[in-house]
Amino acid sequence: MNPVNYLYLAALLFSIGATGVLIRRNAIVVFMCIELMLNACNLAFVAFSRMHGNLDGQIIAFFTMVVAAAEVVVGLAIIVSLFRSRHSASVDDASLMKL
Amino acid sequence: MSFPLLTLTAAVPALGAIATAAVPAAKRTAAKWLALFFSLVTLALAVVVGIRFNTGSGADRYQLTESHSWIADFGVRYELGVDGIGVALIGLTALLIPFIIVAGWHDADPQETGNTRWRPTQGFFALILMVEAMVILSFEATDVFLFYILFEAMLIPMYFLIGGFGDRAHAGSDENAAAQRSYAAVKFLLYNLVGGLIMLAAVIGLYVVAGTFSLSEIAEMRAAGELEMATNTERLLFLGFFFAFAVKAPLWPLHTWLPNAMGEATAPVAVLITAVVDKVGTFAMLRYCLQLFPNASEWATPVVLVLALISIVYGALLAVGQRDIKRLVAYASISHFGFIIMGIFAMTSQGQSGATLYMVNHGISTAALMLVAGFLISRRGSRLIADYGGVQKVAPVLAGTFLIGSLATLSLPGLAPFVSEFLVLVGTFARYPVIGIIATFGIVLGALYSLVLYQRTMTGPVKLEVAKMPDLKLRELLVVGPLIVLLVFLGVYPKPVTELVDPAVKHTLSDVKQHDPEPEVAAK
Amino acid sequence: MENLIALLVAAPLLGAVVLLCGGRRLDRTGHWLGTLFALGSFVVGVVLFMDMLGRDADDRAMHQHLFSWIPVGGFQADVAFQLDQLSMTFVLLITGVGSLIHIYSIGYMEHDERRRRFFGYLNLFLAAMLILVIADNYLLLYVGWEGVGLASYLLIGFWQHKPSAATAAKKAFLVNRVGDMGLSIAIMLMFTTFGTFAFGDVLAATGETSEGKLTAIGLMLLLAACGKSAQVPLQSWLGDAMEGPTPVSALIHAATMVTAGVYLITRSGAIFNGAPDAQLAVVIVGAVTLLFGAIVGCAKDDIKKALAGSTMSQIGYMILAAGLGPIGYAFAIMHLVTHGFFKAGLFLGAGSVMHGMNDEVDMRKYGGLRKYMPVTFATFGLGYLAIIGFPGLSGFWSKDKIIEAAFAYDDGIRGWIFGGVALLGAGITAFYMTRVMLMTFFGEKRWQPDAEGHEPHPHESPKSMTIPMIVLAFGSVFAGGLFSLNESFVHWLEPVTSFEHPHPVISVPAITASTVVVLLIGVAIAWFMYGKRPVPVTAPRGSVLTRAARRDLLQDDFNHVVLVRGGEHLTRSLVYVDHTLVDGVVNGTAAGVGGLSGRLRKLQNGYARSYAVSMLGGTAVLVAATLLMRAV
Amino acid sequence: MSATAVHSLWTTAAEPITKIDSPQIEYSLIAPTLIVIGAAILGILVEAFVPRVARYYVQVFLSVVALVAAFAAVVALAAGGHGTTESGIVAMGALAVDGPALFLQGTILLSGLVAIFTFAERRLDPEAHGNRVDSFAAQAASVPGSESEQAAVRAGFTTTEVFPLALFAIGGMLVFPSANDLLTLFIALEVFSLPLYLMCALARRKRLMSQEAAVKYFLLGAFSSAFLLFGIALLYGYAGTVSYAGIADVVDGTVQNVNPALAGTMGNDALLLVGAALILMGLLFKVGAVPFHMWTPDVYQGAPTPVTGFMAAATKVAAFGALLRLLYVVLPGLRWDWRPVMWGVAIATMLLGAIVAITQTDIKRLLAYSSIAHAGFILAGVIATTPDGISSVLFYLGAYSFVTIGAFAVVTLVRDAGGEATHLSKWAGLGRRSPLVAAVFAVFLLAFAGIPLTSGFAGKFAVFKAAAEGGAGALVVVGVISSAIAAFFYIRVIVLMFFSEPKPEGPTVAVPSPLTMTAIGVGVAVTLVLGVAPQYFLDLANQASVFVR
Repeated sequence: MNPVNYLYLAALLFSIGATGVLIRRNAIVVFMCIELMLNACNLAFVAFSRMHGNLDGQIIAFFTMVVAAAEVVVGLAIIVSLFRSRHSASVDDASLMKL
Repeated sequence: MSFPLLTLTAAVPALGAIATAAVPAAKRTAAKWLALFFSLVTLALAVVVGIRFNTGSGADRYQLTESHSWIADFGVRYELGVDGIGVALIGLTALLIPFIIVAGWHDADPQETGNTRWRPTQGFFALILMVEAMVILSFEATDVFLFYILFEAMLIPMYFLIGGFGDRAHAGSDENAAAQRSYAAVKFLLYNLVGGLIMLAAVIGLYVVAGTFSLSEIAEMRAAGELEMATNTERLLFLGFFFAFAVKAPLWPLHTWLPNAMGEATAPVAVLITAVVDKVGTFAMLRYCLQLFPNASEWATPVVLVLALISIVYGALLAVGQRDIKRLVAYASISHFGFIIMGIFAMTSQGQSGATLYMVNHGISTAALMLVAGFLISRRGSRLIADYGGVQKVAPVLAGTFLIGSLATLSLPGLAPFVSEFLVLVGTFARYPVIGIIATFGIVLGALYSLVLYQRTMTGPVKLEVAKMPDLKLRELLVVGPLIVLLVFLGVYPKPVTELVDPAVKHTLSDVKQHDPEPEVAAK
Repeated sequence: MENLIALLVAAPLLGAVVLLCGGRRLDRTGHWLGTLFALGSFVVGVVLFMDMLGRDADDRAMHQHLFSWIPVGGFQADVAFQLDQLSMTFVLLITGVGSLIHIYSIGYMEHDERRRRFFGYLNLFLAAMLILVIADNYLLLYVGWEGVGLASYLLIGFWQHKPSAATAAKKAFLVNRVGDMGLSIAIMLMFTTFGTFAFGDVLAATGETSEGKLTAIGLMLLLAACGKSAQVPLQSWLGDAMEGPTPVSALIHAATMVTAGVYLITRSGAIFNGAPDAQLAVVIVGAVTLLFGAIVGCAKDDIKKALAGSTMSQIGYMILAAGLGPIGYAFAIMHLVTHGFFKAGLFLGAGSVMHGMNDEVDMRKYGGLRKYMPVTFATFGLGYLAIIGFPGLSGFWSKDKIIEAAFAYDDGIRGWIFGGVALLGAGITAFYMTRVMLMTFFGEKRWQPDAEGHEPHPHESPKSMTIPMIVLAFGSVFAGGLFSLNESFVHWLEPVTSFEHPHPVISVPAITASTVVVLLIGVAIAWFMYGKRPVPVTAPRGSVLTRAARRDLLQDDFNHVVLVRGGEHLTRSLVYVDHTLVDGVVNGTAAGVGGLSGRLRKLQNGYARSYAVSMLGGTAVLVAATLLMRAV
Repeated sequence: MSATAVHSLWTTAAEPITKIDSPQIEYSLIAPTLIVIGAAILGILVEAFVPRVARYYVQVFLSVVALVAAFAAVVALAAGGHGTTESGIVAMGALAVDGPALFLQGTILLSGLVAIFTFAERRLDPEAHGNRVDSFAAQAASVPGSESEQAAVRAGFTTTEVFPLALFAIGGMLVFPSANDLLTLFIALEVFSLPLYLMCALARRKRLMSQEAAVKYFLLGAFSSAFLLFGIALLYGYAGTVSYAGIADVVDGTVQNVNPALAGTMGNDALLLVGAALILMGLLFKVGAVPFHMWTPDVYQGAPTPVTGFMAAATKVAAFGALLRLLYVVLPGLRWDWRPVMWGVAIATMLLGAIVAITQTDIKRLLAYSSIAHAGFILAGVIATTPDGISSVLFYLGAYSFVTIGAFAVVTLVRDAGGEATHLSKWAGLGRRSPLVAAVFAVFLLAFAGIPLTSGFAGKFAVFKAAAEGGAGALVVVGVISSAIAAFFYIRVIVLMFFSEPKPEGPTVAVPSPLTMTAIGVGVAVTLVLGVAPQYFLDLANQASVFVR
């Protein structure tokens, strides 16, 4: 199967993730959308790695997973603290600062 | 490396500023005397500069030069040197500052007491000295970048002087006055800053073209023909420079900041603005615009002359229409700056010598008129002409000095301004008869606003509010007297200044490749 | 000897400085000092005069070079004096009459607490006037020219507490400034044409340039002369100038300053000789003014204003004469001198009358004063006879010559016109002067107690005032005859002004005769109007012409409407423009940026998701742009 | 049947494993980074094992020592010529040690050190229950206003974790500008971003805003890094490698032994262009360029002021460093594509930053927008694509970072009951109350405004000069105009401080400890020195203006 299709898939996933970031209010969901984008990137890496026949892409994918994990740690910490102090995880509620 | 006289002349007031600022709050009077002392030392040094300067025909263009590497990366050197014009203006600056300080002796005494941190008096005099230092150095600089830096930097102390120490005699409530004052200060700063920034672009452009900022190097390059500027480049750069100077000068229609600034500032600061700082603008036109961009200057001459003409007439007419004494003087100054700029761009030795002389004379005459006006205002506590009348009967000396100031402003023969104004007119007429003739109307309008001012304030029945007005005190006489003597002296014997200026003017004219038009009938 | 010339100026100048800077401590002695300095200058003048007489006609001119004033490139102005016969004539007139009037003022200003300053100003005037007449170049002349303007400004406005005085002073200075404009332009023209403006060089080189240039210079000089000498169209200030103390009117606005214009034109004779058109203009101005002044003089009830009108008209004669060229210059100056005597005398007389009448100036409130103040009457009378040109008195000699010269303008119609005008002027002069005479000294007394109820007690003035009047009266009687003895005056001036005998269109005796007839007619009419019938205390409405004449032939109203009002509107609108337009543009820009800022600020709405949108959009643009760049 | 035969039925012999040669790391050359990261890890251990009372002191000591040591290492490397002649690629091509890298690392370390001082400041807030407290939350985990929070305050807890966090961030920032392949770039980005996200949330006062800032920063940051990553993926896809040199070769078409796959992707410029654009976007987000700037005002306002100062200074330095390397090392062959785009970005950034700042009423937001405008100015230098461009940007970053930290340090001093009084109206008449503080702040503002004799002017002149020489005259003009606009609001603050009457219930100016004083003092000193005699540092920047490839 032509690896290019995987790229299309990756692009699709990435776009879905980005759209999700834009349209979803719940901070957690937004965050998951971002994770989805990261995974789309991973897919792209792997696909390219296969096309070029070298392992760099796959290794990068592993790195990305680690980074994503780290982001989860930090992100959840922040979001949860926000949730606890506001009793809402809506990103739109967090708009004290504007203009 | 000879003795750095020029650096010293600029350094003394700077040190004075620091010293004055350092005086503790309680020792207010000490600060005043300290400032006066330093300003006098500066004056002495300026005199030395004048003596050491050689006006002989074979003498160098720039003398007492100093040159040190500064920011090699920007092609910037710390280069000083003076020509006759510089000497004259340094003299003017150093001369006026002591009078300004004495005149403003009590202007900055703090109203609220107890606040030991707040030291307005010290600040006031320190700022004045700081301005003096920067102005003098800007007259000495022979490096475009160095000049630009000072040209910009001097705005800051001026800004604080205008905004921080407003005229106590204002119309309306305190907040209102504070608002007007900071409006004036901000207007002053923004106008000049915008001008300066546009100049910055041109300065960078100049570097891209010439690769150096040193006047001497640029002159050499031009002489060797290595400095080729595309016509449009030169014109753009010229405009960049000229714009900044025209704002500073100020030239119509960039003038509107001056009346606000002079109106809101205390009289001594107003003098500092118009008699000292603004001269940097006209000086720079003469030195930088003409010298760096001769062809563009020639190209721009017609427009500039017309603008100058408009300034002359327009400023005079608006002066007639003013209700505020200080604003009136401001518009009068705008008219006079029109004459100066016209003289510079007439491109004749009479015009340019006249213009330089005009800078000096206008400085002295405005100082005389404005400071007396300040004394008057401080007595009555109002700037409105309508609030005065019949002062001449109760305070004849004040009125007399005021009259002499007005007569100087309308450039009466026998007083200094006449010489310069006539030279400018002749110089302009010689090359541009029509413009010269129209400009001559300026002398009628000048008489109009000066005499109207005098009539409305000094003559007529004595107004109740001025009935108790005391005449000039000794301190005030000490300020005005010498200025008037100078006005008369320079009116009768301007030769020292003209001799000082002549060689420099010749150099400038040769920069722009111009010669005085020959008279139709060869004089025998 | 030459070195004395500077002393002429130095003495009164020193006097002015001392008196004005001396402060109150000089109040007691100030007037004596001032007079002393004036007399000193006069003495120097006389000494120089004697010396000058001692030499033969052609090397009488003396020069004194003090120092180089404004040396800039080709522009070389010196402070240097030149004393030739013409200047000398003026020096004597100025210092002589000046000294007399100083003496007169001692009495006249006795009760004024600012007398010291008055004398200071008078000295200042003398100094300036002397600079004017002995300068050896036009620029220095210009200094004197404006100097006398300043002095007259200060003296007209001497009673500054009176708004009318202050206004009159300002007006005088401004109108003069318009004239000065002409002078400065003339000097510029000279500089560009001849490269110099020293009398010697310019006047010698007139032959080498075009007539057009000379005409231009001439017209500019004429403009200057009009301003200083109150000639149409710049005459309006002279009437108001009478706000000044009477001695001032006598010295400055009758005898000396106002004649400076005549001096200027005579001095520049060489230029005018080369420019016939300019000369014609001069003659026309002179002719018009002499009628104008005369007519105005007929209608005024204010004695000083009436005399002012007459001054205007007499100077008209001089200007006319000066415009006639070599045939006229000498007579212009001669009339100037004689006029200096009798007009000064008349003014001093008027002053003396006012002095006795509580400063009343309205002639309708005089009447029959001759028995109260005989000396004044006598001297005034002699002056009167002199001015109307009564045969044998000064005025007759000088004016008659001018009329002859006027008829000699050319042997065509112009000669007739100008001659006729001059002749007519003589008649009108006789009329209005007789009117003044009658209304003041004849008829029955018409004065009533004023508001506070004290009736004026007319009385003769003190010696210090009468003596100068007597001296001037002598002058007015004999000067003319003296000058005309085998044309001594003409020959005296000839080296400077050159002289040709006029050839009038009709014979000289005929002219003389007709002059006499005309003046008799004038006197007669006046007698019928003001001598036989009693003079009404309140002025009758009078004919249109009379009313116009009372208002200076509406010329002031014109100025008021056109210049003053117009100017006010102009300045007011300009102030508005400056505020709204010039300033508005800048403030508008500032406001615009501010508004833009306010609007852009709204984008920062605080919602993280909209930020994300902008990021995404930005990215899209970035990508699109990059691809596009490659595409193009 | 033999065993082999049997074997061969269901097994096949794999190829003998070729041994992987272990990577060799030039530890001495990357010492600065290692020191800082190591100290950070130590810091975590300190949190774990050192008693609470001592932690603060240990942490401060540790971080200061680490940063000083790291800086010393940088200086040593520079002295060893690694900035110029000896510069090279290290750690298996992961990192570059060259002039720009060392210069920026030095800048980051110094500003980091100064920032640590402001972190450690404990005299500004009034003592809570007898404990000196800094500007960080007593216990970040506790809900604002809750019991537990008060308990934490009473117990005198402080979040000493900020120090190791800061060290991690600094470590990441050290790597960022010297990263020599895209993977390292990405990792470094995350390593310094994640701690910053956390630090934003740690404010002691106004915690809601602080947390909001953290969330916004985190979400948007993660969002952007996702784009960055995708861009990396595309570039990798295009060039088949993530090493800068490799990609550059492919872009320039000077690559050897092209295998068919590479040949296939090389032809596809879309991969290259889109990838490059996405990576650019990621970096522009970090430098706060329009239109990726919108996080800046909110985060700057919400974060604890010392953190804001640190972010504003160090992040910009690191991000611009990376941007420079990317554009000058990887994509020079592409400059005809990215220059116009960057032009647009620069212009938009300069103008928008200046214009929007005019109407700001909060001093921190004001400074945020001013930092946006400054990003625009620096971009003008970046676009020059000349050696002068590099050096001018380096110089500007050095000058700018200290002014920024100093300015924010001053902001921490002006306080009222509710903590820092950041609303402009509260600053009215400050010049009367405490002329010195006002004067210092005025100096910083004038430097921001680029008034001559301040470092701001020297920097601005440098970048504009570079831009003009690089043929971007128009940018200079726009820059000049926007600095004119910008001047307006800096002046406004000065007017407020000096020319308007002080309010009766105005804020007080706290007297700081030597720490903050040092921070401010350094700021002033650098501002004036770089303003009056910048030559030495310009030379430094010039020497450091050569990238290694």
